[in-house]
Parts: sequence; C-alpha cells; structure tokens
Amino acid sequence: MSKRLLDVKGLTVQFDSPVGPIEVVSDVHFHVNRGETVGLVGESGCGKSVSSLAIMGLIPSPPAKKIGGEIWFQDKNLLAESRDHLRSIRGNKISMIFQDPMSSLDPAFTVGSQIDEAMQFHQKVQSNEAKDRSIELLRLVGISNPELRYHEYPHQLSGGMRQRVMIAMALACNPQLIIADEPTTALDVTVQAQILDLLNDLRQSFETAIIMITHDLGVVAETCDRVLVMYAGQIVEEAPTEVLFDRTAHPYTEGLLKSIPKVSGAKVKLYSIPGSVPNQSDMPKGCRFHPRCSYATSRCQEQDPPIEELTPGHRVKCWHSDQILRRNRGGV
Amino acid sequence: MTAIPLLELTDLKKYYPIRQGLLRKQKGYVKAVDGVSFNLFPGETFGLVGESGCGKSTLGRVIVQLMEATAGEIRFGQKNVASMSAKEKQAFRRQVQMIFQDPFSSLNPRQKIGDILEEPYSIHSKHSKQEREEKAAALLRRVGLDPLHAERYPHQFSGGQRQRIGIARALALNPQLIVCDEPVSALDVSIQSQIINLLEELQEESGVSLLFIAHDLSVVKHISHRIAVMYLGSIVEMATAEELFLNPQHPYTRTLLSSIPAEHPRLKRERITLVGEIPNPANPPIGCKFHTRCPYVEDICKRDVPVLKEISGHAVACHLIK
Amino acid sequence: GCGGNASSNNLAGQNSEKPADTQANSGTPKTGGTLIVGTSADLTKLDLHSSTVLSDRIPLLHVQEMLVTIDEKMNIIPLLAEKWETSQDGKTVTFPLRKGVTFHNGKEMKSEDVKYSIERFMKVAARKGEFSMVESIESKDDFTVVFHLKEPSGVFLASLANPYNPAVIMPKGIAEEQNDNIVTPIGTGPFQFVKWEQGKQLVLKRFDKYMPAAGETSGFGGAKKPYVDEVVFKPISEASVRLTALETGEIDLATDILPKDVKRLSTSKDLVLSQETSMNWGYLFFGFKKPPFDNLKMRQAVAYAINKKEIVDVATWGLGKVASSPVYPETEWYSDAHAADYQQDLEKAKQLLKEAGYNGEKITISTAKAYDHHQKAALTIQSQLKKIGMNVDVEVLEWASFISERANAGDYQLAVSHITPRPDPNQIYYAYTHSKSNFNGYHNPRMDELLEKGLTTVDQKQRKEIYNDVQKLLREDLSFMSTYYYPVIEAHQAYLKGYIPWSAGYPRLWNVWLDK
Amino acid sequence: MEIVHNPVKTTKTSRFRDHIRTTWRAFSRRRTAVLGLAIVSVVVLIAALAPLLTPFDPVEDVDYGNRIASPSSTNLFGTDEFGRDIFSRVLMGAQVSIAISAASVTISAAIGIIVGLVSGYYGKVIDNVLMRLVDGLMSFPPILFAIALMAALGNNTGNIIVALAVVYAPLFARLVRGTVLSVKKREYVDAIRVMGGSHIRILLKHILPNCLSPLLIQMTTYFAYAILAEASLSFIGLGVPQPEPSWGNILYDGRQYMLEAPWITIFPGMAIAITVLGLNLFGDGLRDYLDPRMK
Amino acid sequence: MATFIAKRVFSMIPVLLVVSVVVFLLVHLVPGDPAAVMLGSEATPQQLAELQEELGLNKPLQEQFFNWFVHMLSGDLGNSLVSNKEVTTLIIERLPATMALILYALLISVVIAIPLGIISAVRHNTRWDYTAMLIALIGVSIPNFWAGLLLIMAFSLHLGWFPSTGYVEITKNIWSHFEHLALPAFALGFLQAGIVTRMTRSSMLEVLKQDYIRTIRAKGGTEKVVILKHALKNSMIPIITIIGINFGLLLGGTVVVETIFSIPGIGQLLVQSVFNRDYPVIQGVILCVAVIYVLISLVVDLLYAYFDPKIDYNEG
Ligand SMILES: Nc1ncnc2c1ncn2[C@@H]1O[C@H](COP(=O)(O)OP(=O)(O)OP(=O)(O)O)[C@@H](O)[C@H]1O
Ligand SMILES: Nc1ncnc2c1ncn2[C@@H]1O[C@H](COP(=O)(O)OP(=O)(O)OP(=O)(O)O)[C@@H](O)[C@H]1O
Ligand SMILES: [Mg+2]
Ligand SMILES: [Mg+2]
Repeated sequence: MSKRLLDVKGLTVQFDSPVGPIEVVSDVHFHVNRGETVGLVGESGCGKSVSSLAIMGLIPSPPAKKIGGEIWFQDKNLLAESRDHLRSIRGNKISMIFQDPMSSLDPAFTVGSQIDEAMQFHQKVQSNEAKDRSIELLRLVGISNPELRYHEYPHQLSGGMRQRVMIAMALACNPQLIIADEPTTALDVTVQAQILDLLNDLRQSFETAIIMITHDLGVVAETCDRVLVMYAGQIVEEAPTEVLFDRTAHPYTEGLLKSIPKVSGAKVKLYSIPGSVPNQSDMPKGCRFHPRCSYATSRCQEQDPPIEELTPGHRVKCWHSDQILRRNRGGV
Repeated sequence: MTAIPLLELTDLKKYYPIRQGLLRKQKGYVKAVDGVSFNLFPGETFGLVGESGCGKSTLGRVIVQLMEATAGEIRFGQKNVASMSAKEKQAFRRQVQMIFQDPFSSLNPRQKIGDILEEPYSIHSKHSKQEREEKAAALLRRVGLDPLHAERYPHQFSGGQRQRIGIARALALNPQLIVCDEPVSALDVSIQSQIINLLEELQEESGVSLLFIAHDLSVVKHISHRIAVMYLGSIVEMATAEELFLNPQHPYTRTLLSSIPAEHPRLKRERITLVGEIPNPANPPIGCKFHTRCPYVEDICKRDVPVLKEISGHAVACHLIK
Repeated sequence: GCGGNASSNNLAGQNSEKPADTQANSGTPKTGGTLIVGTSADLTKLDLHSSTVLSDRIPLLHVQEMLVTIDEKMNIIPLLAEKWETSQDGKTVTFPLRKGVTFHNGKEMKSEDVKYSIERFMKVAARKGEFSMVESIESKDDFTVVFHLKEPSGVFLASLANPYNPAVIMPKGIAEEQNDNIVTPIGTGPFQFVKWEQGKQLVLKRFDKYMPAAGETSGFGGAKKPYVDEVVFKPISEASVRLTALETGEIDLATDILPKDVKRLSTSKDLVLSQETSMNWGYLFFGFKKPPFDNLKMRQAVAYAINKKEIVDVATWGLGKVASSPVYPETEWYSDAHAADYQQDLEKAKQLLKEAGYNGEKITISTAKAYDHHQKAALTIQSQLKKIGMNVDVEVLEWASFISERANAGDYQLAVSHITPRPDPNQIYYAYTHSKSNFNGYHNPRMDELLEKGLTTVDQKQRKEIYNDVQKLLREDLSFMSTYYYPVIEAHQAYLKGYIPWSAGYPRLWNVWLDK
Repeated sequence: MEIVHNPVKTTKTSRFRDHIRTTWRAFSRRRTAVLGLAIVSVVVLIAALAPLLTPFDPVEDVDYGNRIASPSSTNLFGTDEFGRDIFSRVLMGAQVSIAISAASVTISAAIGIIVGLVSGYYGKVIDNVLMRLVDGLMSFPPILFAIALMAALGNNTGNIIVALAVVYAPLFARLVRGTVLSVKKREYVDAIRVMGGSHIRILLKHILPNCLSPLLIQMTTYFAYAILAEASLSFIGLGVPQPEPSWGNILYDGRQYMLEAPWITIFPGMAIAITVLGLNLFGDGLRDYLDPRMK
Repeated sequence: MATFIAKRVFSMIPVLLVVSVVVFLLVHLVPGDPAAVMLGSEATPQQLAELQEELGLNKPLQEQFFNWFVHMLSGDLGNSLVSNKEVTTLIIERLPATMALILYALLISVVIAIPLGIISAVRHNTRWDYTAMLIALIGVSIPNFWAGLLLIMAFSLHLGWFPSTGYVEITKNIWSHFEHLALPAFALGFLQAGIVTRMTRSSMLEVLKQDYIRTIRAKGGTEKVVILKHALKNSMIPIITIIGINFGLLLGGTVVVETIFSIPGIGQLLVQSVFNRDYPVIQGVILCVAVIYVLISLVVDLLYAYFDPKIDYNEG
C-alpha cells in the first residue's frame, strides 16, 4: 500500500453565474498521506469548502458548470468513478464534517437516528447495536446525557452540540480520511481540545488521515503535520507546520499570522491584510494577491507566479518568496 | 463608563420543556439559563464564554426578546422589557440587534443579499430605494464584501461570507446593543481582525455595547472589557478581561484558559483536562454544578450552591475561593 | 302504440310497431329466477298513501292494489272490488269485494281493511283533496263497502283508480302496528315486500297465494300472474350507466332509456327494446300575472310560431308524438275537439305580435333541469320564437326552485315542463285551469263553470262533452299549450319474456318470465 | 462611513425597463415556462376574440337537420344535440370558463392567503378559531352554497364565481396555514423579528414567498377544478345557463353522447387540458424562477 | 399534546353550534320547500298549504329551529321529511360506503401520485419529469363524471372486469366490496392524484436542494434512502396538507361519483335531500360532515407535528 491516500491533481471548479462562469477553485494540487493531518487555511470564500465538496463528489449542479482535474483516492480517480462506487466510499472511507451544522442535519429526524444511518449504510449492524454505538460516539464527542440527546431533534441542540453530532457522524465508520470543514468553530476550547484529542487518537489507532479546514491557526499549530494555504481559489503555500510558522514564504500567509490576536500582551489594534478579496468574475491579472501585497512589483501584476519548491515539502507561489523568507527566518 | 447600565439582567431563567413519546408528553426541563444576573454598560463589550451548550445562545435570544424568559427580569435603558409599550418595543427593536450563530439559516433563502441588507432601513427609516441600495453597498464594503454581491442569494456564499452578511445587517441601524453570537467563528484571522477592528471603531464612534459570545478566547480577550464565564446555565466567574486572564479563580475558568491552543506548533501548553461527564442540564448536579468534574471538589460543593461573590470587581461562584 | 312520425333525423329510423310484443308473448311461461330492474331513481318511502313519487309507485304497485284501477287504455276497471254500483242520486257507491283475496300477512282482505285504508289515505295523503267528495265510508258487511258522497261526483271513481295518487288497500291497523311509519308494506299484490336497502335495492318476492282478478290482464287489472321468484329494483340514475348495466347483464330490464340510445339498442341481438308513445304530457304555460302574456294576442302569436313537430324531433329524437290536448288520443275521452290544433304560421304570428304592440322586450322561458327533455323543448321553443322576432331567454332552474319559485308562484312568462298521465281529464283541467287551483293567474268564469259542472256530472257521456268544451275554450284562451307526448322507452334482455310496455309509464313485472 | 455613489445615474424608467428585461431574460431561460406562457396567452387571446373567430353563432345557429354530426370541414369539431357548431361553442365557452375560473381562483386565493397567514402565524386561539371556522365552512356542500347564493342573488356568472370562491377559499387557507406553520419557525424569520420588522412585513415579505410554491400549484390546479366545478353546477341547473356555452356545460351535456358522439366532449375536454397545461407549465416555471436555488 | 387533542375535540362544540345555526338558516332560506317538491308541478294551493302544515313548515322559523336544536342536543337529528326515516339511521347506513370510497380514492391517489411526484422531482427537467407531469395534468383536467363513465365503458362494458354499479358491504363479501368500489375509487382518486403529484414534486425539489440532503449523501446514503426516507419526510407538510384538503374535495366529488356508480353513500343522500329540501337530513348530514372535518384537520395537525418536529402546538 502506498503512503499516499489522496492525490488531488489540477482540481478546477467553475460555477455558472449570471455574469458568466466563475472559477472558484483553480488548478489545485495537493496530496494527503495515510495518518497525516493536513491543515487547509485561507481567506474566507477562497474555495476550501468547495474543494472538499469536490473530493466528496457533492458539488451540486446547478450551479456547477465544470469540475476538472483528477482526484486520486486509493488508486482510483474519484471524478471518473461510478456513482455506486463513490457511494460506497463516502461516509465509509472518506467522511466529511460540514461547516454549517444546523442546516446540515436533517430537521425531521432525531440526531441519534442520523448517526445510526451512517453505520447502517456501510455495515450490517442491528439497530440496537447501531444505537449503542451512536450513544457511545455522542459520549466520545463530549455530549452529556447521550441517551437523552440521542432522541432529540437538531433544533433542540445548541450550536456546538450539533457540530459534535456532525463529528460523531463522520467518525461512525472509522474512515480513512476525514475532511473536517471548520469542525470546532462552535465549540468552547475545552471541548475543542477534547475533540482534537479524539481525532488524534483516531489517527493513531486507525491511521486516519484528516484534512483540517480551519481559521484557527492555533488549532493548526496543535494538530497539523502539514498546512496548505489557499487564496482566491489557488494554493499559494504548502509546508510542514513548523516550517510554515517559522519560515513563512508567502505574503498572504505572513499576513494571516500577523492577524492572530494574542492572548497575552497588551491590547493593540489588530492587524488585518489591507484591501479586500478579489472578485471571482474579475480576477486580477498576474498574481491574484498582488493588489493587496506590500512586496508587489510590476512583475506580479503581469505574470502569475508558478508554484516552486523551496525546501522539500515547502512550496510557494510567489515571485518574492526569497525576500519574505529572509525576513521571517528565525520565527518566534 | 457611566454608572447607568444599558442592560440589566436579574436572575434570568429560561427552561425548555423536554417532550418525548408519541404524544410528546412533557418530561421535565432543560434549564438552559438558570439564574443569570449582570449589567451591561453603554460602550462596553461584555464577553461571554463557556462550555458549548451552557446556554449562551439561549441567553442572547432571551435578551433580544425572541423568547420569553421563564423567570427574571430584563431591563433595557431602565425599562422592563416585558412591560414595554408597542412604541417602546419598536424603539427597542431598533436599538438592540443580534448576530446569529448560524448565519445561513438566519438569511431568507429567497432574498438577495442586497434586499436583506436594505431591510433594516426599510423597516426603520424612510430612505428612498436608491439610498437604501447605497447604504447596503456601503455595508458590504465595511465587512469586506464586494457590493456586486448584493445581487446574489445566500446559498451562493461561503460560510464566512454569510457570517459577514449577518454582521453587516446587525450594524445597519447603528444600534445601542448588539448581541453577537459567535460573530467571527467562521472567518479567517485576517477578516476576523478586520471585523473586530470594525466593531471597535463603531464602539468608539457611537458607543455601542456588545454582548460578545465566542469560543475563541484570544478574540474575547481582545475585544471585551469584561468577561463572564458560564457553566451549565449560570455565570461562575465575571471580571475585567485583563483580570480574568491574569488571575482566573474558578476551576472551570482555569481549565478553559489552559485549553487555548498554542499559537505555535512548538509551544505546548500544560493543559488541565477535565475528568468526568458533562452533567445533564435537565438534571444538573446538586450543589455546585461543576463539582462532578472539579479537581478540587470538597464536601460543601456537593451540598450547597455557591453564590457569585464579588471582591473588587472580580466575581466568582466557588466555595473554595475565600 | 306508435312510434315517432319520424322526421329525417330520427334516431329510431323506422316505426317500431311493438316488435317486442309478438316475440315476447311466444313460448310458455316458466317460474323462478330473479328479475333485476334498473330504475332511474330510488324509492323515497314505503308508504304509498303518503308517497308522491313515481319511483315509489312503480315497485310498490306490485305489492299493493287498489279497489278499482285502470286498464291499458285508462278505462276504470274493478280490481279488489268485484264491481261497483252507483245509486240513483249518485251519492252512494257500493263496492262488493272479491272473496278469497289474502294479504301478504295471511289475513283475508275484508271491507274493514278497505274502509281503514281509504280513511287513512284521506288523512295522510298529500293529495287527499281528490277525495273531498267523500262523506263517509261504510263497511256494510265483510265483503261490501259503501261510499257515501256529499254530492254526485263524476270523478270519484277516477280518484279511486288514480295510480298517480294510489289509494291502495292495506290490512287494517298496519300503520299503528308499525308506529305510524310504514316500513314493511303489506298488500294483496302479486309480489310481496322483502327488504329495502335505501340507495341500493328494493327486493320483492313472488306471493304464492296471490289471487288474480278475472279477465285478460290489462293495465293494472286482470289476471296478473307472478312467475319470477324475486324482483329486485336497483336505482341507477345515470342513464348511460343504466344502459351499460343492461349491456353487461347486471340488470335484466332498464327503464327510462334515453331516446338517443334507441338506435344503439335496436342493433343489439341480446337486448329487446320496448317502446311506446306515452301519456307523459309536455306543456308550455303562459304566465298571466305579468306582461306580456296576459295579452291574448301575444299568446296567440306564440301558438302560431310554434312548430310542435320540431319540438318532438329535438326533445324526443322524434320518438314522441305531437300533443294537441292533455287528453291522450287512445283514450275514451279523446275527440275531434282535442285533435284540433294551431298550425305554425309565422306571418300570422308576426302580425299578432305587432298588434299586441310587442317591441322586443325580453321574454324568459323558465324550465328545470330535472329532465333532459324539458331543456331541449325550451331551447327549441326559444329558437322558434326568435324566428318571429321575439327576444327570448331560457332560464334553467334547479327543480325545487323551479317548482316553488316559478311554477307554484305563477311567477314566469313562459314555463316548460311535463306531467305523468291521469285517468280522468278533470284531474288535469281542473288543477291547471280552474281559477281556484291554477297558479298562472288564468281566470275565465266560463271555464270555472264548465269545470265545476264536470265535477258533479255523473254521466260520462255528458262529461265527455263538457271536456270537449273545456278544451275548445282552452284553445281559445290559451292558458297553456300542450306540446308533446314523451315516449316510454325500456329495454330488457332477450330472455325476459312476456314483457309489455305501457303508455302509462308503469313497468309491470307480472306475467313475465325468465327464459334462461 | 463612505458612501458609494452609483457611477451611472440611471433614470427611473430605464431602470424599470432594465428590470423587466433582466427578469424576462431569467424567466425565458426556462423553455417550458415560456411555452406555458405562450399557451395561456393564446387561450386568453382566443377567448377575447372569440366573437370574431366563430364561424357560426354558438347559440343561435341551431340546425335540427344536422344534429350530433361528426367533425367535418364546415363543423370542425362536429355539432351537438341541437346541431350547434361545437367549434364555435368551444371558442365562446372559453370566455365564460376562463372568466369564472380565473376570477374565482383569484378571489378565493386572496381570501385564503390572508386567513391562512394570519391563522398559521399567530397560532393559538386565533388559529383555533379561524381553522374551526374553516372546518365549518368546508362542511357545507358546494351545491347547497351554490343554490342558496344563486337563489338569493340570481343565477348568473358573477354568482357562480362567488359560490366557487366561497368553496375554495377555506382550502387555500388550509394550505397556506400548513406551510406557514413550518416556515415561521425558521431562523430568518427570527432575524426579522429582532430587527423590529412588523408582522405584516414578516408575513408578506418573508413567510408568504416561502409558501409560494405549493400555493402556485394549488392555484393552477384549482383553475382546472373551477372549470370542472362549473360543469357540476350545470348538472343541477346552476351552472352557466344554457344555451350560453361554457366548457363545463358543453362537457356535461355531452357526456350522454360519449359513445356515439365523443367529439362533443373531447374538444372542450382538450381545451381544458391545454389551458391547464399552459397554466401549469407557466406556474412551474414561475416557481423555478422564484426559487433562487434553481438559478 | 394530550391536552392539545382534548382542546381540539372540545373546540368542536362551538363549531357544531355555529354550523348548526348557519345550516339551519341556509336551508330554510333556500327557495323551494319540501312540500312543493313532494307535490310536484300540479299541486293546488290548498294541497300545498295542507302539506306544509303537516310537515310543520308553517311554524315560525325560530320555533322550528328551537325544536330541532333541542332534539339535536339529545342526539336526535329528527326524521326525514320525505321518507320519515330517522336521520341518524340514514347517516349511519350510508356513511360506511362513502368513507370506504374516499379512503380508497385517497389511497389510490397517494399510491399513484407520490411515486410520480418523486420521479419527476428526482429526474427534474427530463423526459421522466415531463411524462409524469403530463399524467398529472390529465388527472387534473378530467372531470370525474367523465372519468367515471369512461371507466365504466372500458372496464365494465368492454372488458367486463368490474361491475358498473352498486355497492357491497365489506362485511358481506370482501372481494365483491373491492370489486364494486374499484372503478369509482379510481374515478375519484384520479382527479386528486394530479395535484398531489405536483405538490410532491415541488416540495421534493425544494428539499432536495437542502444541505442536509448533502449530508446524507456524504454519509454514503443510497439515493433510495436520500429520497424515500429523508427528502420525502421533509417534503410531507405540503403533501399532507393537500391530502387533507382533498379529503374535503373528495367528499364533494363523491356526490357525482356515487350518482354515476349508484353507490348508496352520504353524497347521494345529501344531493337528494338538497333537491327535495329535506331539511332535517341536510342539517344532519352537514353536522356529521363538520365533525369529520374537525377530526381530519386534527389528524393533519398531528401529522404536521410528526413531520416537522419544530412545530409545537403547546407553545403556539
Ligand atoms: N452555489 C454557488 N454559486 C456561486 N458561487 C458559489 C456557490 N457556492 C460557493 N460559491 C462561491 O465560491 C467561493 C468559494 O466558496 P467556499 O464555500 O469554498 O469558501 P470557503 O473557502 O469554504 O470559505 P469559508 O471559510 O468562508 O467557509 C466563494 O466565493 C463563494 O461565494
Ligand atoms: N428549542 C430548544 N428546545 C429544547 N432545548 C433547547 C432548545 N434550544 C436549546 N436547547 C437546549 O438548551 C441548552 C443551551 O443551548 P444554547 O443553544 O443556549 O447553548 P450555547 O451555550 O449557545 O451552546 P453553543 O456554544 O454550543 O452554541 C442546550 O442543552 C440545548 O440542548
Ligand atoms: Mg467553507
Ligand atoms: Mg450557541
């Protein structure tokens, strides 16, 4: 068995819109190894969720117009697989924790039965077995009184509980890959820590790989082996976690790190990257980040930088990565 | 800070009935908010943190009068909210806004973003259509979205974008109080900073008060003047932001602070992990609600309910703090 | 009987001179079997005394019988009575009863039963007024009943015999036994009541101890012989479904076949069509209570504008017959006076309109939708009146509204409807033209006088003269016009033998058998 | 706060025209919807111009020599039991039938929507009272209503409309209320309440649009029902009075001739079917157009 | 919930009160009186007056109402003016046939319509969708008297599979019962099937776009589960609403269908009574129908709460 679990090559997603097709994910390459946690961070709206939906084969059409590229999972190109095969993978080998837990739970069924289902789709389990396991899962994700909660409907749960139900659901079949789309946004830090530990345990015992989409760079720092940084539909930097924090080579990543509010220290005005996200229907020429970049030169306006490998595993898409790297070397 | 509070909560309670079975018989209550009291002053940001499911959103919803409190009193601008006249209520509705925790379901799927953002103006002011459109566009810019997005529908946005739409809508009327239920949870740090800066600017300009519910403690710390920590429906500790982070007293607060993820992969924090189950809000433990998981538990904790005691602006509800 | 004096477009194509009769009467009768009849309406109740509905009378006149009745041609003949004798002064009528007639409950019919029945009838019947000449009834001995009349009456017998208003004989005390609400009708008829499941079926069975009267069977009288074991009446109100049920063999006999279906049926091998011109009489009434038909010239204009044959063609598909008078041609009462009629003359009609000073005012024909042919007749009349320049509307009402709001209120200009036959001309003329009983506001003292005379005159020859005069006067005054006789059309399975249709419109299920 | 100025100051009318144009463009992308609209327009046009199009007078031109004649070049759709031209009657009937159904459905939907919204939204006692009223109202058979109304007000088209509207209004109320019950619980409604949106605004701008798709279906379907109901009314002499044609009464009177003269019923039947098809296509198109997720 | 049901059953009382007053007034204000109908077109004024007297129709209206009302309270709905039978007996005799007919019609319409609606929603804008909608459309635009006659012509007359008329109680002969009701139930159900199909389709389309459907797919749920379990349950509110509503229309439809197929049901009884102005029967039947409606809408409301757990009648 190869080490590579998932290999995304040249993923491109276009949506139809009144102003013509817009490309929300452009030519994205990355891979995930077995048992590895890969962080995916980036600007809100840069295409993280869409990319993960593409992996799941769940991009709705309409509005999707085109999904290009290849998604290799265990030697199979998911984009070319039959529906039935995809179905047997989904929830079983790859599962996803959705970002929006309220609208992602079926309001007409109890949360318990929705977790049961995740198992019943792929395993032959008795309904009471499934129930026991579901309650166990609910307990694992830190929901109190799971026997009662099992019978409740989504609207009766708090935001964080719903999110944990989603997580429990994703864990139900011990998948090989979990795509966690902001799995802990609604959780307090103690529960968050508990969940992250849980995921970590899973990784150790089942070699589960995780794609962790998050905005919380603390979470990234704590859990991820590698990080992908996305901006405007493209991957702009990829590096092992420590490398990313210590030797940031992309101006956008740099900006992100600078924006983190600090728990310690005096209150200062928070930094934020100047300017705003480009309009997808009207992407800037050259490097997509250049209008907001303090390093930008005329070259950046003209030519789209290629993605370059600086050191093994550290790849950047910037004309000025050397300069930035020099500034940031040394880290914290 | 003036001495007259904008919002006063006195022993506020909200219980949800639990119904089960085919006939939905009532079987007790979830005590989502169980005796919460605090004051919020004009121009103040009051951070509210706590375990998931401890009743923060419920508290927020009760404050904005989406639900009636089971017991207790809410006074806004010194008026009891429950006995407001229709006119006062309308003014209240204008002055108090909410940013919902779940941005998507709080947006009407059939309305364009532009219309959603124009709505507060068409409710409360007599602007022309054109003025409203301009104001909506300005709002979009302020939260870092493109005015062209006005033509789109909610489902065409990413999670963070939707959240910003919710924020923009709450800002529209320059309210006096905004209940922010996890307003920045789905935003990347850069935009998060932008939004927080925006809120702070607004506060400086107009003196808006914020009830800021969040899980990201660094954010809460940054933005709040005072912070309250909630556990299972009640406030267990309340102090200024600085004080709370420097000198956390309640065991739960300490646990919480210790669980903040490190900012750098090489920094590993000493984390206090809680043992024991999270108790059931329908049947909370007798005595101190935290005693089942508290590392310092003593006999008295299992017997008596600790009250929130204030010592020089730092209030704690714990028997062990003298 | 006779078919339509067919026009170019009749469905019947040719005259159907009772083809059924010859075939039907052949062969020897067999007993047994169940005969299922599809009728157009269910019964409303089981008490013939208080019933007012044809659909009650059709089945129940198989169960109960009258003292006297009508024969095929509407002549009055004895049934339960042996005969009758009228006293010299005309005020006493004596009926010796037939002996050995038993009720279905096993009791012999006696004079006290007759007395009881008629007295009950005079109490509960909707049209008890027809017996207003009766002073008292005397049960002289077991088998003799005597009626004492207030004054001599020319219509007393006809009232007794009127199947439209059937004073049937029931065992004494039957109503009291059944709490004044007869749910098990008992009579002396050839069939006895079994059960009635409302809306579904009425079941009768043969009464083995039935005692037929003497003589050839005719009308409701004569030697009636029940052959089938059971008769079941099933209401199937939709005409096309009734026909279908016949075609699928679910029923053996279907009544009230629509004229338009005659053509389709006449080609069938398995089914036999029985068709008769009936005494069901269609009319056009003039309203005298408001203009313009209080003006004789206007009425005459209408009379000259109308082409009755066209009405027959349209309303009955040519299967009916033009009517010149309420009196049916085949009966004793018919004469030249009744045959005389207006002939269409458009010029004259227009002339009369002009003389009447008609200026295109809107005129409304009121009719009801209970029967298909009313509306057709009304629409035909409308188009005919339009030809002479009248501005005519047709107003089609629901039946009850039509009766109450129009017919009984006299609140109409023209009204189109029909009624079922009566044995005595008085029963129509008096009700419709006497100023005391008509609704349309017609009043002519001479007419009233003639009608009164007709009532009290006993001698039937004289009475015939009187009614000739009545008809003549009516023709002049034009209180109403007779338009057509609607046909009786029935169809049955070929294996049903002995069935004879009757212009009176009552199917009779005695003397018929199933030859399966 | 910076104010964005629209770079191009557009005049009101051109804005409006733009709006219409974009709406049409979005709508016209659904080909079936356009087809539906076309059908409905043609039918309405035919109805409006019927007096000019009929080769015969649908009422006056009786021809007893030519009764129930099958379709031919003179009588395209054949003739009826009075020898009247069915083609002409179907054309003229369109007028009455469409007027009756359009008017009765519009009126009943309007009443039903109001009652349903109020009942579902306010709930509790109001709901109970209104819905029990609706129950009561529904239990009156349409014929009884029709008879009573026509008796009180006379037998004319207007009263047929009123009678049908009274019968249908509770049904609309029911449907709207049912949807409101679940829509009012959505969080976006809460959001507007927090903003201080009036009940009216919440009802009309937020709840009603989200009840629209079932409503559109009910309306387009009841349009057909109304045409047929008029036929049932003619059964008891309360429909459009003969000899004026309506699709309903042609159909009803023709039913006796289904075997021997099917054309009497088939053509008005087809007219109804085509109109309903058009309406439904249009309604579904409108539904899709109004559903942002279908875009 | 139990209190909710109790409350609802209790609220039936005022409904019935109002209905009884209105129906009484309505029937008595309608022109045409039973005596006139019974006597037909050649009654004399005197006969008419006599009969009216006998039927008690010349008493003052409030007295008539009071009499009837007092009796009604004790469960006595009076006797038919025409047949003199007890109204309660009449209704009890005839209700089963109508209920059976409606029930089967509903079943048929649901069994046809929901699958059709699902197919066309799932295969949105394909040939499947168009075909299903065409079928629905035909359903909607065929009047039931026509459908009934066509069915009789086809299945009774030509094929001889079913009897054309009549009714057999289920207790007497089950097979024959279904045989007799099959065609009428179809005739009745067909018209309803159209609207249910369209409602299912539209509701499904809406639900299929929701995020939680995506979640089920993400769990690896087959389309069958996605559609038949989750999407369907979430689509049910408008569907059961329309089915509940249709119950009312079906009851109206039975009038025609019962007439065509000669089924002794409540519909025929009502029409006949209206035609005859048989006041006590009309009043009784309408009261009975009102009770049925209140119960139906109670059931529908309970189903709402089942299909949408957010709906809570206790809270209002
Ligand atoms: N159905 C759609 N139609 C059109 N555009 C869409 C649609 N769904 C998403 N988008 C656009 O695609 C882009 C990428 O969205 P995506 O949800 O992947 O963002 P994200 O990276 O997950 O952001 P966030 O962190 O805020 O969740 C966004 O700009 C969004 O506006
Ligand atoms: N509509 C409801 N019916 C019944 N119980 C409810 C309802 N809404 C919330 N609850 C319960 O009330 C408690 C508090 O919920 P709330 O949403 O206020 O929590 P929260 O503090 O906002 O949590 P989170 O941080 O996870 O959003 C939970 O136990 C929840 O299950
Ligand atoms: Mg996302
Ligand atoms: Mg919350």
